[in-house]
Parts: sequence; C-alpha cells; structure tokens
Amino acid sequence: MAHILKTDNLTKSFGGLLAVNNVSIKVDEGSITGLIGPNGSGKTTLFNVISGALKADSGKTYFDGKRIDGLPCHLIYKAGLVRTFQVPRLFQKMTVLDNMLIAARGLVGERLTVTFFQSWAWKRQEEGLIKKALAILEMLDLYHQRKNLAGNLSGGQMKLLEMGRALMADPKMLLLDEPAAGVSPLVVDKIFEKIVELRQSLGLTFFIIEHRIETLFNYTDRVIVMFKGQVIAEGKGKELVEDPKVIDVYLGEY
Amino acid sequence: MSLNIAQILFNSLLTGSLYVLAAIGLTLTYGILKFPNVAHAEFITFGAYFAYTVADIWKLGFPSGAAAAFVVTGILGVATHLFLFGPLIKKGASILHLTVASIGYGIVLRYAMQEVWGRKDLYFSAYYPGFDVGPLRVTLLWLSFIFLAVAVVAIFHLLLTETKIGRAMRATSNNPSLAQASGIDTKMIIMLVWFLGSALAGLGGVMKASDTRITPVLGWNVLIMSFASVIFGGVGSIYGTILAGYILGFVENLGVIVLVALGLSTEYRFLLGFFVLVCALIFAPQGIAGITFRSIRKRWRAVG
Amino acid sequence: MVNIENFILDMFIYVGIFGVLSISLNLEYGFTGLWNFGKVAFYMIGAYTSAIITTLGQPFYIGFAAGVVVSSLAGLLISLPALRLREDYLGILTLVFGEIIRIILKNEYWLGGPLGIRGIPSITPAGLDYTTTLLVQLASITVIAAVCYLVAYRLIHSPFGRVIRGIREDELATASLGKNTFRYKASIFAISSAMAGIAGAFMGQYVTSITPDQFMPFVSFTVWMMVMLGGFANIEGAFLGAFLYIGFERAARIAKDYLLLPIDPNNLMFILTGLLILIFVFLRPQGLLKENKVRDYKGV
Amino acid sequence: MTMQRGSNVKGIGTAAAAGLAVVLLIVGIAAGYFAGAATVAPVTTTQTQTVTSTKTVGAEATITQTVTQTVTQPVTQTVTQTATSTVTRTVTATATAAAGLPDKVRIGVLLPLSGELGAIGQRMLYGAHIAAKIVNDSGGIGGRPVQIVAEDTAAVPDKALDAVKKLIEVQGVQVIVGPATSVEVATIAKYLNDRKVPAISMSATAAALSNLAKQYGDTYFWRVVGSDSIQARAIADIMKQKDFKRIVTFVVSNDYGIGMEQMILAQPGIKERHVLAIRYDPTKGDYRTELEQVKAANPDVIFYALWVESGKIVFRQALDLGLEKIPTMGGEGMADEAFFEDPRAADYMVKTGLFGTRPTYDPNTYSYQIFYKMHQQLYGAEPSLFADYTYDATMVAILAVAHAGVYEGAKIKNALALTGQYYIGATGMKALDPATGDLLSQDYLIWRVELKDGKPVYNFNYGSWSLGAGVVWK
Repeated sequence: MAHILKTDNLTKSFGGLLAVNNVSIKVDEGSITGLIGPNGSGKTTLFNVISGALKADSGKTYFDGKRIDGLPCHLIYKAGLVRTFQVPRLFQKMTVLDNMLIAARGLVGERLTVTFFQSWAWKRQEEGLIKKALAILEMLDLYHQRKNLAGNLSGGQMKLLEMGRALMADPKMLLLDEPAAGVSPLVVDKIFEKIVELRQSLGLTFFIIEHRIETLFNYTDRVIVMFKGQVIAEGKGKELVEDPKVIDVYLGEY
Repeated sequence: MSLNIAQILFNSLLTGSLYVLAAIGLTLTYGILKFPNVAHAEFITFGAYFAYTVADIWKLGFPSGAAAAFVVTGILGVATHLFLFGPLIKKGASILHLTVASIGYGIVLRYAMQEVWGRKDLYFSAYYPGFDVGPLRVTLLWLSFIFLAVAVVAIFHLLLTETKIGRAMRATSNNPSLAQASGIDTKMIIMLVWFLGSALAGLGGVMKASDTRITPVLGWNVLIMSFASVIFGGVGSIYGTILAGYILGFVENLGVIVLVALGLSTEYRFLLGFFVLVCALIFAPQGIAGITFRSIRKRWRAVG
Repeated sequence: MVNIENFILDMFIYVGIFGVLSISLNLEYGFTGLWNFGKVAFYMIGAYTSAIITTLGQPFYIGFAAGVVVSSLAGLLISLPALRLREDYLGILTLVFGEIIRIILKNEYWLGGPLGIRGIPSITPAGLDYTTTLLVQLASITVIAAVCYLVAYRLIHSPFGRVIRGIREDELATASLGKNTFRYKASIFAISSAMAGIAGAFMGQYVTSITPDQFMPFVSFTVWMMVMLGGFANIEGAFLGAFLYIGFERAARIAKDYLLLPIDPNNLMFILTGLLILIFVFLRPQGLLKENKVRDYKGV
Repeated sequence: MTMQRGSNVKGIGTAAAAGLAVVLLIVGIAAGYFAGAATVAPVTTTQTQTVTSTKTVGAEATITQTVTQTVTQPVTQTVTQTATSTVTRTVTATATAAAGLPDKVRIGVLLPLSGELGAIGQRMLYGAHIAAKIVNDSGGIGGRPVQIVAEDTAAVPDKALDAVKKLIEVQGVQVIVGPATSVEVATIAKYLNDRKVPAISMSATAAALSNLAKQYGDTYFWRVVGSDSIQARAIADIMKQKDFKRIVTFVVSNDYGIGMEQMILAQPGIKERHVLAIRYDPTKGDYRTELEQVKAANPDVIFYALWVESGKIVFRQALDLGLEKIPTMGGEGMADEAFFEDPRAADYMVKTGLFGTRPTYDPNTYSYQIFYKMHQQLYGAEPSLFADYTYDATMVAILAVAHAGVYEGAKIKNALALTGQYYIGATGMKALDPATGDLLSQDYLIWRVELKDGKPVYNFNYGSWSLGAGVVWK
C-alpha cells in the first residue's frame, strides 16, 4: 500500500519547549490510523503542523506525493487533506446546513463576479450541494437539525457536524482530532462504525487522535504512540499493549 | 548656536516619563482583561481635576493633591470594575463589547467632569522656576516628573519580582485560568490591578496638568500615545511598556527636529511615533519584549 | 417662515449618507469581524478625491468614480499589512490611519489646507428652489444607498457571505476548509471602503465644502454606534441605526429649547449618548435587529 | 478684550439710560440713513468720516459723542480723494412700529458653547445678550422685542451645519450672528446662500473667506472683524520697520495659525528674512523641543500666532527653557488678559516685551463704554476676547433688520452693506464691503505687554498702523 501521508523529521517548538521533535510517520492510503499519547505529548501540535495551522520549524511533509509543508491551510485543503478540531470549531451563528455548504469544494458563488452578476449560477450549483449535504446529515442523524444554529447543538452533535463538514469537502484523507470526545459511550461506537463504513464506501484515509484506547484498538489498522513530542512506538493495537515503552509512559498512567 | 542635544534628550525623557505613567495602568488591565480600556483617558483627566480640587480649591497644597488624586482615581478604577466591567465580563461580553462599553463609559465620565468642573481651563497655582544644570535647563517640576516615573518603575520592579502578590499578578497576566487553578485569588489581583493602574493614570494626569493645563480632553490627548506605548511594549508587559514609552518619547522629540527641518507641521510628530508602532506591529507583534533577531527575520519573510 | 420639511429632508439625506457608512462598517465588522475604527479615513478620501476632481471641472460622475476607486485602493493598501494583525491592533491601526490622512490634508495647502476645499460643484442644477434641491439630493442618495444595499445584499446572501461569516466566527476553521481568508478580508475591505468613498463623495457635493475638521475620529465612533443600535450583521439595521442616531441628535437639538434643565444640555446629550451605549451593551449587545441569514432554504 | 478702566463719559445716571441712548442712536442713524442716503458718497474710495451724535436722554443729561473714523478700502491703495462729511443729528425718543416685522425678532447666534472653544464661546455669547438687552430695554425694534436664539456648534463644522439648519428651517431665523471659526464659515456658506440668510461672523478672520461671495454669487457671509490679509500686511511692515533679519514664526497648526504664517510669508521682503517656521499641535502640551529648535535658529524675533489655551503653555515652557532674551511679536489673539492667568506666561510676555497688532478701537469711546458697563453689570466680569465683536455683530444684525423693515433674509442682507457704514460699534466703525462682506477698513494699533505697578498690563498706545500712514510709534 502506498503512503498517502509522510512526514520527515518534523520539528516544532514553542519558546524552549519542543512540542514536536523529529517526527517521521507514514500513513497508508485507505487505512484508519490512530495517534495516542498522554496529554501534552504533541499530538494536536502534529496535526496543526500537518494541516498548515502552524508552520514547522524544520522537516518536510508529503501528501499524495506532493510536498505540503509551509503551505497555508487553504492550499492543504485543496490537496485533499481535511481536518477537524479537538474542540469543535463550528460557525456557531450559522445554520447546520450553512456549516455544511461552506465546506464544499469549487463553489462558484465565492467569486465576486458570480456573486454580483450571476446569482443563478451559484444557486443552481447549490441545489446539488444541498442534496449532498442533507444526505450526509441524514447519515449522521442531524437531518432534523438542518435549519438550527450550530451553536445550539449538543456537544456530541457538534462533533458529528464537524465530521460531516469535513466529509462535505470530498477529502482524500481526514485528520480527526478526538472525534468522540465528550460524547456518550453509546455514540462513540456509532461514530467509529461510521468511520469504518466511510472508509469502505468512499475509500477515505483516516488519521485519528483518540483517548479511548480500547475503542481505537478495535477500529484502527495501526496506532502511533507519541510521548514528549517524539514517536516512541507504532504498530497494531495488540503489539503495542505489550510494548514496555508504551506501558511505561502511557498505559501505566491508566 | 547649534542645537542643544543634551536638552533634547532630556525633553525626550520628560515626554517618555509621562507616557510611562499613563501607559502602565493601561497595559496592566489590557494584559489581564484583554480589552483596550478607552476610558483610561478619563481616569487621567479625573486625576488632574481631583488634584486641582484638593490642592487649589481646598488649598491643601500640590503634594497632598497629587497623593489624593492617586488614591481616589485608584478607587474610581476599582468601582469601574465592580460596577461595569466585572458584571459585563460575567455576562460573557466579547472583547469588542467591552471596548465599546469603555468608549461609552468614557463619554459619560468626560461630560460629567465637564459639568462638574466647567469647560474653562484650570491651572495649578504651584510654581516651579527653571534653573541651569550644566547645559541643561530644568525645573523642579520636570525633575520630579522623571524622578516619579523612575520611582514607579523601581517600585513595580520590586513588587513584581520580590513579593508574592507581584508574582501572582504576573501569573494572572500570563494565564488567568491557570493562575486561578493554582490557588491565586485572581479576583483580588484583578482588583489590585485596577487600583494601581487607575491610580497611576491619575498621577500621570496630575503631572501632565501641572506641566500644561487641566481640560476635559487632557486624557484623550495622551491616550493614543499611551496605546502606542502599550502595544509597542507588548500588551501586559510592564518592562516592555516602560521601554516603549521612553523610545516613543525619544522618537517624537527627534522627529520634531526632522519635521521642522523639512518645513512640516510638528503635528506630524505623533505620526512618527506611530510609524515606529506600525513597524513594530508588523515585525514584532508581541511587542519589543518579544523581539529577537530571528523573529524579525521571520516576520520579514512572512511579509515580503 | 418655518420650513420644518427642509429640516426633515436634510435629516434623511444624512440618514442615507450614514446608512451607507453603516452598511460598509457592518460588512467589515458585522459580517467579517474586522475592527475598523478608521471608517472616517475612507469617507474622507472619497470626499477629497471627488472634490478635487470636480472642482477641476470634471463632471460629478467622474469625481464619484474616482472617489470610489481611490478609497477602495486605499482600503486595499491598508489591508495588506493590517489584516495580518490581531483584531484590536487592527482597530487601533485603522484609527490612526484616519488621523494620518486628516493631518496630511490639513497641513498640505495644495490639498486645501486647514480650510479645505470650497465651491465643490453640486449635482443639482442651479436655480432650483431649496426644497426641490433637497428632494433631488435625497433621490440621489437614495439611489446610491439602494445600490450599496443591493451590493451588500448580494454579498451576504451568497456563498461569499457564508465565507466571511465563517472568518468572523473562526478564521482558522475557515482556512482549514480551503478558503483563502486573506483574499476575502481584503476584498471586503476594498468593497466597504469603496462604499465609504461614495458616501464621502456625495457628502462633499451636497455640502459643497469639505474641511479636515469634518473628519475627526468621532465620526468613526458615530458609525459604530449606529451599527450597534441597528444590529450587528444586519444591513437593514444599518439604516435603522443611522435613522435612530441622527434622529436622536436632531430631536435633542430641538427638545432642548423646550426643556429647562439644571444641567448643560450639550453635556446632557453626550452623557445620554454614553449611557445609551452602556445600556445596549448590557441589555441588547447584538443590537435591535437580528443577524441576516445567508439563505432561507425554502422547501428544504 | 481688555480695555482701560477709566471712563470719560460723564453724566450717565443709570445703565438703562445709557442703553436707551444707544438704541436711540441706532434708530436715529437708521432714520438718518433713509433721509440722507443720497448724500453719502459710495464707499469705493478712501474716506474719512466724522460722525457726531447729540441726543437727549430724559431729563437727566445730554450726551454728545464724536467719533472720527477713517474708512479705507484696501483695494484702492493710492488715496485719490478724501471726502469728509459730518453728520449731526438730534434724536428724539419716538419709536414707530415696523409693520413688516414679526412679534419677536429672532437673531440666531452660532457659537462654540462646548468643545475646545466652549469656554470662550460661552463668554462671547454675553455680547449677543447685551446687545439684545440694550435694544429691548428701550422697546425693541419698533416695538418688537429682539430674541437671541443661540445654538452650539462645538466649533465642529458638521455641528455648525446642523445648528444653522435648525435655526433656519425649524425656527425660521432670517439673520445669523456667527459662526466663530473660519472652518465653520467655509462649511455653512453654501447653505446660507441657498437659503438666502445672511450670517455675520465676529471672529472668522481667514483671508480666503473673502472669496466666498464670488464663489457662490452673492454675499451672505459678512464679518465685523478684519481679514488676516490686512493684519499680515501690518505685521510685515512692522517687521521690516524694526529691521528684523532672522524671523522665526511659531504658529498653531490650524486655519488661524497656518493662515497667518502663509499670509505673512506672502508679503514682499519677508521670505528672505524668515529662518524657521514651526507649526505646533495645540493638543500636545509639550513644546520643549520645538522651542529648543527656535533657540538653535538664533532668531532676532519670534512671531507667535496662537490661541490663549495652548499659547499659555508655549509661553510657560519658553520661559522655563530660558528663551526670554529673544524679542517676541504676536497677532491679535494674544492681546487677551487671559494670558495673565498663568504668572509664568505673563512673566515671559513681560520679559520679552511681547508686542503685536490688534484692530484699533478706542475703549474710551462712548460705544465701548456702553458695552463695557452693561457687561460689568450683567456678568460682573471683564469682557473676554471677542465678546465685544459678538456684541457688534449682533448690533449690526439688529440694525439691518431695522433697516430692512421686514424679517426676510435677502432684504436684511441688502440692508447690511448700508447699515454697517453708520454703525459705530464698541470695536469701532463697521463699514462693510457689499462685494465681499468684509470689513472695508481696519486700522491696527500696536500693543505691548508692560509692567505697571508690578502687574502685567497691555499698553495699547505703543504704536499704530494704517494703510496710509504705515507704522507709527508713540
């Protein structure tokens, strides 16, 4: 299997603190890969660096064969890499449907000339997009909320909507930062089942940060473990449980 | 006769001292509460008017006027927090709403002061003759200006580094929620910050007024340069603000020479200060406290 | 010889001018979240550009067009460094930008100097009686305001409007969804500066005289108050806010003749304005009208 | 403005009598004008006019006033003809009701009652009220009382525009006194022309305002104060006469200061003597480095054009910095006793022997005494800067209404040109040029700050300047 995402000695520091230290990882195309590590081990920072929210101090990132480090967020999105956030960053004063539509690719209505002089063009385009958005919302059990403001959703629904929003963007790969945080245990499994389902139906690649190790081990192909900014282990769930390094720094705390 | 450079440096020190006094309070509240308090200008004005009332209407003398202004303006600041900004923050007002509220509050205060003290300019009757020290022409007032600013700087330095309360203040400024989690009574600290910040503004107002005149727009005229010092120095950074205040004072006074040589109005002097500020914003948005050579190079690349 | 209708017509002309300014600020702050405390700068640039060109003998439409283009370019120019800044720094920087422009205009004699430019040709033909003149002017500003309203309407009820709202809510999330946020912010700055420019150009020919003192920072604050009254992110509210504020100001000027107060009426008016702001911040921070929706999605 | 205290008018028992007298004088002059309009030479050449008025006031006293006034039109510099006419009238107290006037004659007043100039504006308003009281105490204009309607402009152009619109549209005012600053005038001038309502300013001195009439096709802006262009000439003449070779100008950065600087530099022979120009920001309150620059330029005179508020600070800091050895000059704005409120500023003015120009008028005249006494009586204070000019502007407005006989802006405007020639105001003869609305002539006295009994005073007898005679030292 080809590697869709590859990092080469990525490093990012804040002041004196090395949040990401020489991280080199590979993610297989079409896989579900997990990323774990105790709090402050640099997982979210790694996501931020990969997705362009932060600029790496050094190192390279390749996505789909192209170098993407140093590119701004919106160009990384264009390449097909879309992310979600640990705390959902929804547009709270916009409706659920608007939150979905904003993520769509190639919206002609975002061009000023079209906005002013060809409103029929974007309206026609959006008819199709609305259908697609509603289908995703239905799948995520958010259809009934479609006209509500995103700010009025519950925490779990926000998580789902954020994932839906990412799906709306037709990504090749999704970076999910704790997609099941703050969600009731019943829903957690549902979310991960959806992820597996999506991988099968759309052929997406997932790279997921998750705290619930059991869940992660059940649904992922491979798991990467970070500690103090460095990758200390990677492999299949069961192998990792037996890895003394992992037990030491991470599982030991549990 | 050529230009007396020593005197111009001394003038810069004077200009800078005022900015420092006016700006320290601003940087404290800006740093902790994250919004620019525009009504700070009115604290400056209020200090001047109150000192005038004590010194020249009640005839208790200039020093006691200044002291009273320090205390009472401080109390005004605390009251402002208790009755206005505190409740607003509790209601979850955004930074913008706090800023707009401070504009509205400033308008109320300014015109209330105008109603109480009238529009006519007032003057302190205290008189300080000038004398020569080497190449310098100084007055006791100017010296006390500089002395006061230096004293405030020194006291703040000791307060921040040597006392428990000072460390708590710094911690609160850096990260209020973390400070609260680690057992610091942030409410008390914020109150203290309001008191000190406003009291210093009042003192700055007394100084500015004793050098010039007392008018309802006294503080407003100082405010923009105070903001410049705060941002240039890095919001919340007291040392940065002090340094920035003196740098801006220096740039301004040097600028006057350049402007006059070019035949331009010295009204442009405030633009020179701002030119420095804008460069600072672009190349070192954390203020001079956060400047390193690398950060400058990085910003330069980002802009270029 | 009382002509109260003239006073009211004149008031509505100003409601139009400030309504356009409020729309432009609403686009910047209400929809995009950009703090612009220097609205007056672009108003001033529009007014001066148009005034200089029309006093040189060019017809008014060339002056208006030039005013729009120059202030729009100025908006674009300032946005290049400014939009990279934190929101409150952006506010302070734009505030200072306005002061810089004003001080330059005041000190440069070839740009009018402290007394500004007089004798700007009016768009109304000479010889009309005053009320008719006002009606013509009111009709013109109505057309201008309607065009600006339409531009804003199209902008905010479109995918473009969705993106700028996204930038306001969460810039990083918007960028992560593939939007070049800088380009959007710069476009909004240019468009709203153009609107402020045409408001200025219109005001110049209406008063036929402009002076730097007309463009103090307080004008920007006034526009903020109007937007705040009418409602953030609501383009109809922009006009409502302008109407309420200007109406309040004019009514207060008349009312003070009939009230005997122990307090100076001018002070009182400012104190009331300040209190009004505080009351709104406390009780209705979002303003009178609710935010405009992107779309209604009828039938969905 | 300041004045010498001693009164030379004897025999006036009460202020009310004095007020009555002035009104009678005014009405009499008005009547006299219509009677003798044909005999008055048109004001196109230089003329010297002596007006002697004698009137009887009740049984108490008989007052004779003689005012000699030289009226010089600045455009014709070469004096070709001098006509002297003496008008003597005896006025009796008969007031005839003017049929064309409303029940109350409203005089609109635009002044900065708040803002930076708020303090001075409030005191200028006294002048307008005094004029109204004097006229009303003696029965108003033909039995119709005068009412002052004041509006605040805060010296902000937009507010001035709002205020004037309210006066004209809502209250139907047909004649306006003010506004105070040139910037406000420039902003409202077109509107005044549109509405055909004349405004008479008491203190807008910018030279550029003389073009307004040409620009808008009609004269709806008038002023009872001389344009800066005449004063600049006087100042330049004095500078040359004193043979200053290194001149520094130190002006406030607004229309008054910059305008003054530009006008003086435009006078022949000044540019080459000028070594340094400083325009300062009045809100700054910190002029030490500017003054240091002045010191370094080593001038033999500093010319100041500044207003009292920031001016006091400049003078105080100049003294503190040891600039008291450089002689100083100033414009009319500095002949204001408010400067002496600050002992250090006063000290500086005395030490440098500050002298300057001011429109001439004799505080000993009967007209000034009327105003002065009334001011003392009503407000218990010395008249402040421009209160007297406000008084004159209001009187001219009232007179013009009386002349016109109807309360209608266009007619009042037409009456203004003629009214001015016959009105001898507190601040002198107010002959107005119908083509520009400007004061036709303005002579200047040269004042100097001196020490008298240990107190700083203005010596208004230091010298004088007029177009014909040039600089004369006394």
